[in-house]
Amino acid sequence: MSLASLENLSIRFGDRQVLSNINLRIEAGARVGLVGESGSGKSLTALSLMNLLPESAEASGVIHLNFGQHVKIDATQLGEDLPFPYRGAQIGMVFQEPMTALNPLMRIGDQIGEVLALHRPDLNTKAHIGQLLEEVDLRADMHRRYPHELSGGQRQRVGLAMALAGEPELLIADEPTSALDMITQRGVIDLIKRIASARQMGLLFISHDLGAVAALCDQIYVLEKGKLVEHGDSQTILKNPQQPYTQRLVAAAKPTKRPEFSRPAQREPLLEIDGLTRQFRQKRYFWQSPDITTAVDQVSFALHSGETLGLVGPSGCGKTSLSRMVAGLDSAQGGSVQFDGHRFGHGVGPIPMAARREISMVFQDPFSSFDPRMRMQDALLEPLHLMPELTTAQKQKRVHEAVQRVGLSIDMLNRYPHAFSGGQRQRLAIARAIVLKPKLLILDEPVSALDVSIRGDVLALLHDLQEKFGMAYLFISHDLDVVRAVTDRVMVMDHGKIVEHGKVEDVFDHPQAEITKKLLDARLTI
Amino acid sequence: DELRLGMVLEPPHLDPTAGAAAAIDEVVYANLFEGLTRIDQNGAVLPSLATDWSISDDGTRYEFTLKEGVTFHDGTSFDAEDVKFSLDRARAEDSVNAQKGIFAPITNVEVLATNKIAIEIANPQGDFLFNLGRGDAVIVAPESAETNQTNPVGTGPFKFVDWQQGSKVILEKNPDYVGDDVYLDRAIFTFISDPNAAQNAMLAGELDGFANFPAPETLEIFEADPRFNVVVGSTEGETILATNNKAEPFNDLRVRQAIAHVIDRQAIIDGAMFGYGTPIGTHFAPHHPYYVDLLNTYPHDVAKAKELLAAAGYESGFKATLKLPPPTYARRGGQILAAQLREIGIELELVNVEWAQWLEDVFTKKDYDLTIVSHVEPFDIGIYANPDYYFQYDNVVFQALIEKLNITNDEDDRKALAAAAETILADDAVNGYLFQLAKTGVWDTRLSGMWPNSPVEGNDLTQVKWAN
Amino acid sequence: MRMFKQFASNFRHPSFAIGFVLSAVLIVLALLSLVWTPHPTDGVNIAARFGSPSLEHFLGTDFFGRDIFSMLMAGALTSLRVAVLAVGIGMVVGVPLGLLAAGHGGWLERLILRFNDFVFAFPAIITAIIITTLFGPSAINAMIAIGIFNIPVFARVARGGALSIWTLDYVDAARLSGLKVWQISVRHVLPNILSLLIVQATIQLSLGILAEAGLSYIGLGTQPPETSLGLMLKEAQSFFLAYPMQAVWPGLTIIIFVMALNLMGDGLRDQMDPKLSKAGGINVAG
Amino acid sequence: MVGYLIQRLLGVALTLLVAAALIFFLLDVLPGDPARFMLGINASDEALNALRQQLGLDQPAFVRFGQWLMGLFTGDLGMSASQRAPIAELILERMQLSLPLAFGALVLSTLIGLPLGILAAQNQGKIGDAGLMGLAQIGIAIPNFWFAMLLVVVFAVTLKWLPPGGFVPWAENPAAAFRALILPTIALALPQAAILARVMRTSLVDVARQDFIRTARAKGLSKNQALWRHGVRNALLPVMTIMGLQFAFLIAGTIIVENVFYLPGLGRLIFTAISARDLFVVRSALLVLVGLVVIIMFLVDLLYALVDPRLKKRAGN
Ligand SMILES: Nc1ncnc2c1ncn2[C@@H]1O[C@H](COP(=O)(O)OP(=O)(O)OP(=O)(O)O)[C@@H](O)[C@H]1O
Ligand SMILES: Nc1ncnc2c1ncn2[C@@H]1O[C@H](COP(=O)(O)OP(=O)(O)OP(=O)(O)O)[C@@H](O)[C@H]1O
Ligand SMILES: [Mg+2]
Ligand SMILES: [Mg+2]
Ligand code: NI
Repeated sequence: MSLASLENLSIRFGDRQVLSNINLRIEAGARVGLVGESGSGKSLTALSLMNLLPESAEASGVIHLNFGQHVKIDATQLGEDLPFPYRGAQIGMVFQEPMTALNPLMRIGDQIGEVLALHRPDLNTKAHIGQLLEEVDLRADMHRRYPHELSGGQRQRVGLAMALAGEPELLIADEPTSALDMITQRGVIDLIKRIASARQMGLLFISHDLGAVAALCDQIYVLEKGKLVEHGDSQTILKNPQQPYTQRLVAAAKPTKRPEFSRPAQREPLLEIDGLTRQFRQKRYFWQSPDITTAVDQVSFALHSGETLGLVGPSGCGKTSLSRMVAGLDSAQGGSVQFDGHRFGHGVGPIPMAARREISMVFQDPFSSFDPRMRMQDALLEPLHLMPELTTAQKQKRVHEAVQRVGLSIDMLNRYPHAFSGGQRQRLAIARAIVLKPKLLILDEPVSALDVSIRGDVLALLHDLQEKFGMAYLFISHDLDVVRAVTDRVMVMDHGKIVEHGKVEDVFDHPQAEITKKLLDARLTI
Repeated sequence: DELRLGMVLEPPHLDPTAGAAAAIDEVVYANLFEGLTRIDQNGAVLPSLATDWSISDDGTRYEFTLKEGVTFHDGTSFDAEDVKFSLDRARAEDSVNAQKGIFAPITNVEVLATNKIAIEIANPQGDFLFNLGRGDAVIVAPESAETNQTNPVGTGPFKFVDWQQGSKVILEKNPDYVGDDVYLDRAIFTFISDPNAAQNAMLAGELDGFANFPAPETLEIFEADPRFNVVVGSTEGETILATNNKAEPFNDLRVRQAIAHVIDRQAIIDGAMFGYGTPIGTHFAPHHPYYVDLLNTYPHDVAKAKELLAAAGYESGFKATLKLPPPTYARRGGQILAAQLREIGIELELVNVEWAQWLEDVFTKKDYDLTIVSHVEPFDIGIYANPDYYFQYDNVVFQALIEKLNITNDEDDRKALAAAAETILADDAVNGYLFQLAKTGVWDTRLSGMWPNSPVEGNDLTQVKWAN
Repeated sequence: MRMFKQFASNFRHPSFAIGFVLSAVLIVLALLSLVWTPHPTDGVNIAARFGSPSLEHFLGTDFFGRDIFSMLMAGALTSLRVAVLAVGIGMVVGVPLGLLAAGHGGWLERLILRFNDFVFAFPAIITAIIITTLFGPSAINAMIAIGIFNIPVFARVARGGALSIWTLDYVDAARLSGLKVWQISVRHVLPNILSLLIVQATIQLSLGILAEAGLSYIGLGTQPPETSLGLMLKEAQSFFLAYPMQAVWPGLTIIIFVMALNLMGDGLRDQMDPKLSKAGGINVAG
Repeated sequence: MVGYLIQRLLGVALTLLVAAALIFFLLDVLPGDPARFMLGINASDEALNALRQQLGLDQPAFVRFGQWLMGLFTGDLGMSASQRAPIAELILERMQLSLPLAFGALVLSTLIGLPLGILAAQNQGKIGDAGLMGLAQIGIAIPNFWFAMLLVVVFAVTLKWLPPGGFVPWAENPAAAFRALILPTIALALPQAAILARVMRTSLVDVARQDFIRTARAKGLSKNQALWRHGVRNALLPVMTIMGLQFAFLIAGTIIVENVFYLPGLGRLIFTAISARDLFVVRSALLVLVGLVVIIMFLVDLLYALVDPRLKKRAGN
């Protein structure tokens, strides 16, 4: 008898069917992965096992639970009124957002103690709480801390400790690592794996990241738009995906290197950065000396036309800060930028208009990069402010060219942003970046927010554009596989400093710096 | 026995010899402080601290005999020196007495004995004894004169107990009073400015009465309530549409006459005062024996008014401002008046002003066209003889008449002179004469001895008592 | 078209629909009083006072014999005018301040925040007392006093909304396009916080009507012969026991007006992007 | 924490200083002569000048501002021009009414508003919620003076349970003083309670959607348990800010309600002083009101920092 299973589970919101006929079983001690794109219904599946579905959800089907004794639950009965003693006791759950999943006003020790008080009052002691904290690789004396005094990874460990406190037989983890950076993510996944096997728990692990699932689970279920498309042993599925959807997922998880193209040789670099420094100072009271975070510390590098330079590093190392200075969005506290005959930076002055039109940027989040109240047409025209010499018709023409370049049709331009999908928006963001025909394009995590299946297309588009226009790319990403696939050279950044710099193959194959090794180790490949 | 009496305004302080506010007198007059004479509820002069007096033949020297055995509430004794001190203080150069004019004619005050005093005045004065009976002329002691504002010490049948600022003043029977005993043991004056709150307080039984209830519109309720008596008396308040006789176009008699023709007094009394008030045709109190009925000098006649206005060159009317001080009679009356004057094309811009501003702009600077105000001084027709008074009415004939009146003692002559003066004012339509302000008292039916009229400002409680 | 559809979609929200219809009726009646009322409001007819409802005066007549319904129309107009202009003052001064604070940051932002706190310490009634002491009471004073209090309210909402907009990438994209801070504030920030401001404006409008009533009641607001709902209520208070309906009509009108505006504001708020609505909206009464 | 305190206290002091300057100089340019008003219309010029000198009106404005500021510290605010009593004493006397009234209303509105708001949030979308929020809508829309009047008519005039107004000093008869404040406090508190109930409901509904409530439920807490143990405290944070702001309105409300109940509070003091053109009293009393508001807002900030560990941290704990 399996620990828990779903039989023909369907969920509707009003007349919108979001899950249909899901069958899924979790054996005692088995580690089961559930993958699928955003919105495919992964979380709802997990929540139905916890009887925590939103009130407006209408479920049908059967849920079997077997903790010592077999219980059959009619899914239509799910809801607040259904007696459900398993939550926190036999079933523990960890949620995605470490930042918001803990009560900000309560010490973490007390939050863990609350579970014990509910389910294991005999164990509700400081010592036991300390033990739980240690089990998830935290120090026992951290129990007095408040959530905001912990890093994201630490918070996620607290969430795990809370889920474990009731000594559950089944642990559900809904994307517990997606909000964490690579290195931390790896740590948490290893921790879950270790604990699950040590405690002999059943595990339902939810992720959109095939790599993470592969690292952790022995069985995989694949969800597409509320339907189960494939399931089975993880090695089998990863090696030999049957369904086209699964195949796409697997393919996207292993980006392939694009072919080289010829570039005119040049001596003068397009961009030359010299000792660029950015500090954030936070002064609380006027008599205090300020807290200084050095986000970018004496960074120097050069970039030639037509070249792609990768920038990697752990979260918070200063990648975005650096790129914003290069784009002239932020002013530097030290050092300067030499770009295509213009100089700006500390002690030189702000970015000149002439340089501004040669540098563009594509942002990470396609949803926030367009003003929701502005038609695409106007949004794309906006950069052409920098070219007052063009007539309205010429500007229009430029916009149309750019849109066609990114593979979209001109008649879409009358729409507002909300009428586009994420992938389309990112294409439009790229279109906006190239209407000026810039010489340098800064790409800050341009594909991280996109579903894996779309990533490949956008990367291919970027590659094509570079080939046509010969732009230089400064490509920021935390995904080392992507970086390896698209860049020529790579810089590794840590604590504001460039710690390693070289041809991408050299750096990745023979890492020198400690952080590079860590980053490479943390990779979850399938 | 205790009496809880409501008042609209709280006195700024309690010294009647140092302030114009009527609220001061309404608490202390005749109760706490006494003068040489006192005024009874019909306006007659009676002995008080002076038991009797004699007047020289030429009318310039008064000799008073004082009551004996009287002490002030602080225990100090009362004698002629106190009288001399009080009168000299009131007429001194730096006096802050609000009615310095009363004392202006005094040339000398002389102590004849501890219980005898003589006062000499420059010219004979018909109303001198009356004036000595007013609140501004009460006798104070040198020991306490400076502190009377917060801790009044007088000779009256009640003494001061407590003043809860913003709320109430408490008086208590003076056991050492020489004279007729009063019936009440305590009197509490509670200050309620909001008419609605006043009404609620009465209905809820928190108060025994209001000597002058602030909202005539609510009297209907009290009249229907068997617990209360509504007593309508008269005051000395002539409510007039004061007119700036020097300002264009009011310097034209025909314009003033036109206004007089178009004023519908009864509508104003009904609309503003809910029927309480007596129409007047000149600046004189109807209850006064000298009063002449001049209501029909300019009868209500819109056509005539238009004619007069046209004759003055204002066929299509004109615009003017009407400044209105806070009392209801002014604010409501102003609206009604504006509607009436509109009939002949006079468009009034209503400007609401606070008293302080009224005093400054209208009274002092004479910067106004029209205003509505009640002149509450008794027998104050003499103000029209002052060309600098804010009416700016300058009539030599009238001035001579008043001069004569002031020095005339013979009752019949005085009456004739007053009648002539009244008629001149009515004919000249110096101001619009509207109505005599009524005193609308509301009090518990079991109370007796409350004054229905108020010939002087004050609430004389000496005769007030509860039935059984 | 899109605007209209968006607007129409609000009607699916019942409280918005009710609030909108009621407010619209009241506002139209108030505006109508500019050109027409069933009976003149400046006429005084003492003989006809306290008339009970009839075909001619369907809410009866007041203590001057004026038609109550006409008075309500005119009174609502004054109340509305005070409230609208007060909101206008608040928005015209407050919104730019808020945008400036969010866009500029640094010392300027701190200064504006200080200023906000400072003005918050002066409830409308205190400002009204000061202004009245200086210039005497009038509806304009009430309007200015309420308006001054509205300034920090709108500055706060605008800044809160603008701050959340400034973190978005499209603002950076606009900066890359060479737009200056004020251009971004006008082109991108303002349109995106507009719905937030409109919601706050409806709420402040309702509060303005209440505040005007309170100020008129203690004599700091509208003065006769002008009329406003608050003043009518005040004047009717002393007839309450004898003629209760005199106070009921203006009282009801105020309650309905305020509730209608509030319901409309709530409905709008519910329809809005929840992230934005949390940014700075405050709901305080005057 | 101490640093934060000092910073905020300096802010409060600065605010008060600016407020004092604003009030002083605004009222100083006022038209109207207190001396003439006090002495009445027949006063002579000499008497006027004498009084002006006595009141210090002949000194330059800056000197008088300085003196006034000093007076604020020493408690010597000078004499009331119209009432001839120390202003500080007048104000203190009125505070024995205004303070209990404002604070009483704050406490009462909290005691009523918060539980109702929580109740409504718990029943979100159900009949109870709709009913409570409908009531709250009415509560917010009723002009408070009108509500006060209805209370008087019902409970004082008709039922005679409570006095229709007036006040007895605490020292004289504490029970009567308390009784006198019941109706005014209710009149002030109920509309405020309606606002608080709404704010509390909105805030709690917001919090209920947050992840940590779901976490709490995953621990095995029921929906209501989770709301009570984790939701309410978090929801209180934004409510506290509103309560701080509301206090300003309670102060304003006392001025209005004092009128209905003829209570000798600060508002009445100010109005009498204004009609007497007694600006010395007006400015000091106004500053006291503003000071109260500023101090309450400061206390709310402080409380906020105490309740929210994130702020305590930021405050340099
Ligand atoms: N409370 C709700 N009301 C209406 N629709 C909902 C609700 N919760 C989820 N949905 C819809 O149900 C579908 C599945 O949601 P679910 O949260 O399970 O997706 P997911 O696979 O977990 O996605 P993600 O990777 O983004 O977390 C989505 O289309 C979502 O919009
Ligand atoms: N506006 C700011 N004020 C204060 N500190 C900041 C600010 N922006 C960034 N920082 C700090 O500077 C450091 C570098 O931040 P940055 O955003 O450049 O990192 P990143 O490498 O882009 O990280 P991620 O991979 O998470 O995007 C971090 O410690 C961050 O907290
Ligand atoms: Mg999910
Ligand atoms: Mg970044
Ligand atoms: Ni359209």
